[in-house]
Amino acid sequence: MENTIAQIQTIPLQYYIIFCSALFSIGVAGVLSKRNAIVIFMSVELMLNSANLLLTAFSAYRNDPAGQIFVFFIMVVAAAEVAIGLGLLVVVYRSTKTIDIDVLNRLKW
Amino acid sequence: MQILPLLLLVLPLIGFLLLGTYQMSIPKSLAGVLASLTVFGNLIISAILFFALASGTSIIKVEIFDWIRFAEMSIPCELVVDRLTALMLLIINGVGLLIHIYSIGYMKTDKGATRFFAYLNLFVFFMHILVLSANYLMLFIGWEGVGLSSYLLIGFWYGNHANNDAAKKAFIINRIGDLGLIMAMILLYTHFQTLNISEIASKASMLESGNPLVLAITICLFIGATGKSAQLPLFTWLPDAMAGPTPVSALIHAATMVTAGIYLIARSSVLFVLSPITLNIILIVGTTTAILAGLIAIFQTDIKKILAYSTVSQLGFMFMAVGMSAFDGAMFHLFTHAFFKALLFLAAGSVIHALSDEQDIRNMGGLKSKIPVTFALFVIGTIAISGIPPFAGFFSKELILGAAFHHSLTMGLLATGVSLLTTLYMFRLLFVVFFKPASVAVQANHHIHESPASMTIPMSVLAILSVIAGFINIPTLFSETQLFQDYLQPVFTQSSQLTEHHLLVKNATEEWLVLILPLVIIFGLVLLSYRRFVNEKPLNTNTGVFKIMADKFYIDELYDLLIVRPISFVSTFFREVVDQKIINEFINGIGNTTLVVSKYLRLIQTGNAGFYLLIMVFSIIALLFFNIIL
Amino acid sequence: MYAIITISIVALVVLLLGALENKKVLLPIIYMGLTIAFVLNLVDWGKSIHYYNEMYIADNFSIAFNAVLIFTTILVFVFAPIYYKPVLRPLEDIYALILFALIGAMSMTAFGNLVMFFVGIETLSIALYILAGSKKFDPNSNEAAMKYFLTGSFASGFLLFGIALIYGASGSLNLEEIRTYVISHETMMPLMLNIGLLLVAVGMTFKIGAAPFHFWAPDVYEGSPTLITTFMATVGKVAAVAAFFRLMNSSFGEVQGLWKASLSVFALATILIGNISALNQDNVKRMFAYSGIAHAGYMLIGIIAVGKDAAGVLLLYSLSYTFATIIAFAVLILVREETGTFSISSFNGLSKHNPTEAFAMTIAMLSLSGIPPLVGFAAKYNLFLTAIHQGNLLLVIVAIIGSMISVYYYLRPVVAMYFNPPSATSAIDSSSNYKKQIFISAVLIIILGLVPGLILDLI
Amino acid sequence: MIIALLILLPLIASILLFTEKLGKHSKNFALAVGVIMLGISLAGGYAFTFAAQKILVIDLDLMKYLDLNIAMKIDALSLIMVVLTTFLVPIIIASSEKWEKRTPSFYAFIMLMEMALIGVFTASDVILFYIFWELALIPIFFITAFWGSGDAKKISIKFLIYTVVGSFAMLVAMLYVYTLTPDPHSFDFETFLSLNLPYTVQVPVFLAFFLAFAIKIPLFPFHSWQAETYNASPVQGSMLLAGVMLKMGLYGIIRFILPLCPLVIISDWSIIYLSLITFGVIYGAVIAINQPQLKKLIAFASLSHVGIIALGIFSDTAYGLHGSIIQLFSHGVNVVGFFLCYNIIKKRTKTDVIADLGGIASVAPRFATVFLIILLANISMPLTNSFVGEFLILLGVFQMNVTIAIIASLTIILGAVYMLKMYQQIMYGPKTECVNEFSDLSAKELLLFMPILVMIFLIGIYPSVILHLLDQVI
Repeated sequence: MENTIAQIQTIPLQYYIIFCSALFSIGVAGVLSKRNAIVIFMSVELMLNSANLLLTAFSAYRNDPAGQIFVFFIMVVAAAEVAIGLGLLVVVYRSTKTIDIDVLNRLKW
Repeated sequence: MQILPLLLLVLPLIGFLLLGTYQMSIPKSLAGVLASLTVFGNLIISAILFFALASGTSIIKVEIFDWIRFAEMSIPCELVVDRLTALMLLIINGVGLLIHIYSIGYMKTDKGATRFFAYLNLFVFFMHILVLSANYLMLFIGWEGVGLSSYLLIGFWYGNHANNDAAKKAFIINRIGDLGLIMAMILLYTHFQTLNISEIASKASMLESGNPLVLAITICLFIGATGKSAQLPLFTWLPDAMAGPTPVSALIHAATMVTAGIYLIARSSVLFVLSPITLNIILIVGTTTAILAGLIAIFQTDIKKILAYSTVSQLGFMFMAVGMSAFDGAMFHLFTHAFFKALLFLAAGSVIHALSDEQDIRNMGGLKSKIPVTFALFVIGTIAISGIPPFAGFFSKELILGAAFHHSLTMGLLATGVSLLTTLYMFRLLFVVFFKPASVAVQANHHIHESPASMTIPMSVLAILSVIAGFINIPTLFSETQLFQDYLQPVFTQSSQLTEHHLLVKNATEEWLVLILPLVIIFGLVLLSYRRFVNEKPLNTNTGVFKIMADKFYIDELYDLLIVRPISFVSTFFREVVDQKIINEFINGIGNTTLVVSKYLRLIQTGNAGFYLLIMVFSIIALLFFNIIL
Repeated sequence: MYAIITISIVALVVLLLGALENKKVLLPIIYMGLTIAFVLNLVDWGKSIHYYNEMYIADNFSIAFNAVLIFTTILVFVFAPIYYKPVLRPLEDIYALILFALIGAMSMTAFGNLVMFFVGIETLSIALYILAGSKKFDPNSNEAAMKYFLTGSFASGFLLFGIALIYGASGSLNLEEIRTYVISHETMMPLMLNIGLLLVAVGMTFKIGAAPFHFWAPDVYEGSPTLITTFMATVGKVAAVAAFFRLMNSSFGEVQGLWKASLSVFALATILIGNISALNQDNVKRMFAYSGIAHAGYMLIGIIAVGKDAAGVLLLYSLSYTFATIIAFAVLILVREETGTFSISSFNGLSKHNPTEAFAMTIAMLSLSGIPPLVGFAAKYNLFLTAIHQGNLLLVIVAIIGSMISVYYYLRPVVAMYFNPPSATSAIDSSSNYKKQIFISAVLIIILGLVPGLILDLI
Repeated sequence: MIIALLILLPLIASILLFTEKLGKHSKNFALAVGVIMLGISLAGGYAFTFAAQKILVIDLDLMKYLDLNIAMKIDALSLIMVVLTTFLVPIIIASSEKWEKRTPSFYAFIMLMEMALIGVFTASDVILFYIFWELALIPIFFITAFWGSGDAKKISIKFLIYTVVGSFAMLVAMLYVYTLTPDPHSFDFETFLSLNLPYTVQVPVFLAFFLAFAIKIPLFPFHSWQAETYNASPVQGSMLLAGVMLKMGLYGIIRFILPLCPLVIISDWSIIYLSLITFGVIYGAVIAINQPQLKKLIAFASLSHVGIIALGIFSDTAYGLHGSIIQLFSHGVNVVGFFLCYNIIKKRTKTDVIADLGGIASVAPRFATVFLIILLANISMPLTNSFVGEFLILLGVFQMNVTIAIIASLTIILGAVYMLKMYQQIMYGPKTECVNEFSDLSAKELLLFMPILVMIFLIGIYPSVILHLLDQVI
């Protein structure tokens, strides 16, 4: 364990932060650019995971397990979200026969 | 003695309340008697007061209660009787009583007689307040009150809108004058901290002559007086006011109310003598009014309107006197005028009565023999007003003419001219109505009859008064004592002390001239008009100067064009355009704008989830940008 | 803490009973369980107990808010049978989900650690995603759920990234420790913490439905089943506000400079957008959604004015908002039941046949628009006062302008009820049992309006 | 004690009436309560004049529970306003007829209104004042919207929003001033009024208060709700609005603007709002001249009259203030009398278009007399109540600004013009068709007019009734 942490710490923290931010931004860009609900879910997962990675990195740098414990919670939440999301998708698909989110505009104004 | 002034108010008030409240149940015959009784009571009281004052009592004061009192302001409800008041009381109640009695006959057939007498009593009540009050604010109560009674009486036959229009016009024009009086009171209070007339007089006499404050005050007072006493430019209501029953015209619009303006100025004589500019203005206004009204009178065809213009002219004459600081002259003419003008009106009323409400003199003529008593009385009135000795008008006019010649030759000639105009229109009236061959209408009318005794007796009394009233003030030329002037002398002591050259030291020649010159011309004019008017030929009023005069110098039309129409237009404009279109639309516009904004704002909510996400990201970027970068 | 445990057990029992097709006992058990939870919640009053390494803090603030949340949930359940009258199955899933959502909400008010914070939010949100779509065959419901889910999880991503950054900067997820760190670095705040804080604020702004992250709210409120909308608009919003306040108050209260300006702008925008958009809505349900947005704006003012005073004010405001909203939605449910539409005209002439409902609705509307002497006024008044004390005059002026605008749309149903002639279908079964509940809520609004001090000084 | 009664009695009565259990007796019940209220307020007046003043103060510090200080006090000004309210409310109630719908609630709203009005006039805590101020809106809104005619719904909403805009501005100002009170902050009148605000602060405070009051009174150009609302409202609503409610605004000016913003009032800028008000005075009078509808005519006449009162208050002289307070009372009495006349005409002829009426005097002389007296009181005839007030106001205004006094006093003429024009058209001339059936006042109706007439002459002849009271405070 000590070893792993030491190994992680050989890469400067900034790199992690920048990497995670990039990952997060890719996720955001994905959400914005795609109209396919599944791809959007995947992008959101990417955002969550970038946060996970960031938490882990901080946790490792500070020798504080709290961050990593949090990550477990987040993974549970993310799993639940995906489950719900896919379930909703199925329901929506059943009524609209498409998974394009632009079709969803019955409710407006 | 203290209770008497109060009684003066209470009696007519009771009369009014009784008659007014039980309008329906009091029989008409009783109403007249009741009303006359109250005035009779007042006459007795007035006489007592008059002689009490003559025999030494200087002034009677009654404070009834605190009317307005707070902080340092104190305006009590207070009555005061001095000689001026006593004189006015006599005129009001004397002429008033006669006219009340006359009205019993005149209004016998009218359904609303009870109401009529109630209003008359109301008028008497307010007139008493006017002359009895010790301060201007109380005076104003009477001032407005007589205006109100006048309004009610002019519009007495309210079924006809012409009468109502006349009443309304009278009230509104009077209000313009009232505004002047209010302004005067405000100025007075602001500078003297009191509205008590005698206190103001004594405080004002400390001021120097020509003080701009006094100028402003007197101008405002004079505006008030022009409204009530029908002077230029506010005289147009008086001829129209003839729409009321004739006794009203006699009492209110000839003998009493319209002279309130003179009374007001006489009361405030101290202020006026301190302001020579105002006196000159009064002089100019009085002269112009007298001449203008006299000219108009010549060409009128309505018997009452002629008398009305005559009244305006005579009032102008009195104002001329005032303008020359001859307050006693003005008061004396007011006094005599009350008798003969009331007589003339009543006689005219008798004529109208005889002809079943015919007022157009072109439809008269030849009445000399048909209603001889009325004719005789009318002649007396005409002679009196024309200033032919030894009738009353001669003495009072002489006093004013004397003052005028003393003032300047121009004024003297102008005053004489006014006096001559009187002769001209009065004799024209007399000749056309009584001497001219009977018109078709008169010939066809078989109901022409002399008026009942209840009408002729009061007229006769007035006629007697018109004959003899002048003798109480015989010109200095013939007598050492002038009863009238001496009686009023204490009232005007203060003001005469302030004018350097008031007491007229006349030389005999001048006075003879003033006496004789007009008389000669008068007789000439009488002859002239006899030749001119007894004949069939009516006046040619279709062209030239005559037409302008016959059309009353277009003053009514001018007012209509300059004031009435613009205000009416502005009223509609304000209502329809400014209020509805501009203000209301603007206010509604604020509300509607919000609604419109809302209408478009909700369109942002496109319903597209992708769009929502985009906005979120943009907002976050903006947020970070403003917080971190800036 | 024991309240949460009780509710969890009740939820599980409900699920179980539902599986056994035992319909009749479900609601009684829920009522009982919630009542017990309500009492248990109050047991810790005044003690300020920290549970599980300060994960859960039962202080007066959280207890008071949790009491509001539980009570509101009870009210929601009271109206559940009317709403679900035509449904024959036991509905255990929906009931259980509401209870789970409540658990999430309660954790949000009482968190002592960002982990608990996040977990609470997600518990609430995920339950709500499902609930929003619980009318499976209604395309509106589907769409609402989908939109809610998409935007909600997206916002959660930002929230989480923000938490991560805060953790990175301060080295802790514990509120107290973060606070210590923040205070000691007040002059030299690391950029990371600043960005993290803003991202968390964005996430929370989204959750309370304030501009510019409010777009989901009208659509989701409109599309969701009305009972769920009621729950969302009350419990969901109040919990988010409480959590937001708690986070700002306990960790970042001393560094207002970092976030106050941004949140002020958000609050201004929210109040104006919410109120103005509500003006032109004919759909009452959607109108209430915008009204909810506007109220989120007002509550943001309370959050901006952190401090002990603000907590009490916020509690009062939440109470006033919750009660009035519940009444409004309850009446809406009844009306919709009869007329089949949410249009404002469906309220026409309600006062004729259902004076009690009309009266309650009027009280609710007047309270929401802040007219004295109702609690809505007391709440707004104290809120503005607190804000003014802190020098936010501009904010208060805009808020007051917003209130002025709101009078207009809040009065529309009132006018319809009292002054419009009833339409043919608008008579409601006046034997409805819910008159009393609605009436009691209305009376509560009045009473609370008379004694707001009782609430204000609680915490 | 007296204040508590004055507040609680109408409240209880209103709740009782709202239950609609009283049925037919609602009117009599409301009337009885109204009369009792009048008795109580007169007792208050007696106590104020002759006894210890302690009973006229309530000071319940309920800060702890209500977050509010129930502080109420009756001083001379309050007393006058309270007496006016309690004097008019029974008349208003008595003048009403049975409605087609919800009669008991109508009276309940009137009672509620009475309570709110008394609350406004007696509150001595700023927030309490504000609460009552707003509370007074609700009943009048319902009265107008529910029992009104024509476009009542829309108009009452406009009215409501309009006035609410103003009062919110006032609320802001109140909160703002509150923050300026010395620590610990307080909403007490005394604290508020003893503040010596700097000029720069007084200006915005003035503007906010002025907006609120100007809308309520209403002063030009914030009057556009007035004529519409009067017109749409049932006549009792109009009476409440014109008789008492608009006095709230004037009362507010005396209570708040004068002591809080003295520097603004004496500043050179005051000419701006003074000119606006003065213009409004003339504007209202001029519009009234050609106004075809009687009720709107009353509205515009009222606009003109209250403008004068406002000028008197702003003149900041003892005369102006005293005069204004007399006028506050008189105008309430007169305008209600006017509306009573309107009510009679409207009830019998079913129209209020002036041109359709005519010749009523010939069939109803008693009514003609009563109407004339009320009309004369409205144009401030001497010996009627408004003369003294108007004279004092003009005196005060004159000492402040001569030009404004002269322009404002033109209403004396214009008032006569529009009133007489209207009166002539309605009462005189030949009878029109709709007047044929016109019956004169019944004894009962005459009785209704009696208190108004008595008040007109009482104040006119003996204004010291009010002036003496005021002398003790101002």
